[in-house]
Amino acid sequence: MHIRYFAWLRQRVGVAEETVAPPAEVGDVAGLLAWLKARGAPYDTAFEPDAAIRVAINQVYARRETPVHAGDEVAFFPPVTGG
Amino acid sequence: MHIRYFAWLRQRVGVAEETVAPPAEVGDVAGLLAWLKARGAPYDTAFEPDAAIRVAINQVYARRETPVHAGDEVAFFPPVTGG
Amino acid sequence: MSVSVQEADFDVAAEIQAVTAGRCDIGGLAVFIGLVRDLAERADGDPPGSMTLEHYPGMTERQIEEIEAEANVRWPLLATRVVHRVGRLEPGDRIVLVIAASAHRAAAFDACQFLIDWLKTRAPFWKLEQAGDAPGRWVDARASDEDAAARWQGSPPTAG
Amino acid sequence: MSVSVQEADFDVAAEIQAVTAGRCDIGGLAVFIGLVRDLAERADGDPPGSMTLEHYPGMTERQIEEIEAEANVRWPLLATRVVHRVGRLEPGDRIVLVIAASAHRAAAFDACQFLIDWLKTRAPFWKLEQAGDAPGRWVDARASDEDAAARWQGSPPTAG
Repeated sequence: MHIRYFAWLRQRVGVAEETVAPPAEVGDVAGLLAWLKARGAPYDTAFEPDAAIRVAINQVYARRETPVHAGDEVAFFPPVTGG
Repeated sequence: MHIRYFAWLRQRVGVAEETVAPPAEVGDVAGLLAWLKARGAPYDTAFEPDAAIRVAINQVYARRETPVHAGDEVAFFPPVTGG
Repeated sequence: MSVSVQEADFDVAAEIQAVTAGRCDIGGLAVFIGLVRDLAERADGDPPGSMTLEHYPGMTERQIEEIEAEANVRWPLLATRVVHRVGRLEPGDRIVLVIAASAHRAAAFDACQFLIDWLKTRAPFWKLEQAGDAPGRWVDARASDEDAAARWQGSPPTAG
Repeated sequence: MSVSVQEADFDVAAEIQAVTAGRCDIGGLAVFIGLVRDLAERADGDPPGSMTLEHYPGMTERQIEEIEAEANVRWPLLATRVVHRVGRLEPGDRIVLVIAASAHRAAAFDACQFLIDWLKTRAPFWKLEQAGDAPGRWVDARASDEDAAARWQGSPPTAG
């Protein structure tokens, strides 16, 4: 599973992308977030406030309950500010 | 008093502008229109339908009851269709 | 605020440049360009129609200036620009350009739409459509234009 | 329908020309240009601020294409075009161009405003403001942008 971070979330995490292999019981976005936070610093505090974290799976907006799979590209980022 | 006509009203009247000297009792736009029509063809039928005839006095929109004076430029024209 | 009524075509890029040059306070620029459409009622085989725009020199500029002044009262605008062509135009030609600039996009959009809506019902222009050698047909005023102009709250009733 | 995300500036006249060339069915073209404003909170004497636009390559284009497709479902459009810049921009620079063309102006205006409103809340761009050597400040999403996007009836709730 490939994870991407953008804007201030990228700065907090310290990398723009990484490949991870969460255990099989990580089945959705909420589970993936919990698993990432459990890895400790900087992940444990990077995703605050939770309501500000958007997620996309394979470049399509997703929700906390959207399933995630091994080959997915999962992106986390703050609310968008283009235009 | 200088009168100007535009668009199909100009075509009906047959001139783009003319100078007229209505009698003193012609005091407003309605009176001027009645006096013009009383001159006979082509004026008698040119201003139909009355509701379609707009008027401006000295290049400012006016109404049937707006006063007219000897030195005025009075313009008659159909509803505008620019843009 | 600036108005031009002219036979010549306008240069959209140059007009935008004139509005924005040397300033950093404009966040949004709304631009409207009106174009001559091919005659809707033309039958197959009819020659393409041209259009001739007549206007009332002097009153036209004055009316558009008043419309621009009204827009500047209603919205916090940083610049407005109106260019309207007259004379003979062919299908695909540009007729009118409206630019409204503001710090934020909502005011720019609203003012731009207000300017063209009011121009269409108040500025003394008249369109004559002609196809080939046929006598011209004066375009009728459209109720939809009156409706568009009337939806701007506080607009006075149509003159005349 | 056409989208470009690029570092280079765009040529407004060329973009308009590409939309209108060779056709006579467009009656109204609504254009929006977004520009970099000078930092609002900058104190006198502070250096002018620059802005860096980050985006999510691939998803950005895909989101904008979906927004364009939605606009084409909602309005009878003849063409739409979106160009959005990324990378470092200075005050006064152009950020975004939106063009919507239709037979009549109301659809062109509505679609153009819809495109920029939805782009602002759905396309994955992020603005970093920087003044001189100070650490950058990520621009906050604005509630007014959410409100602008939400007023388009039938818009789905904000993703995420």
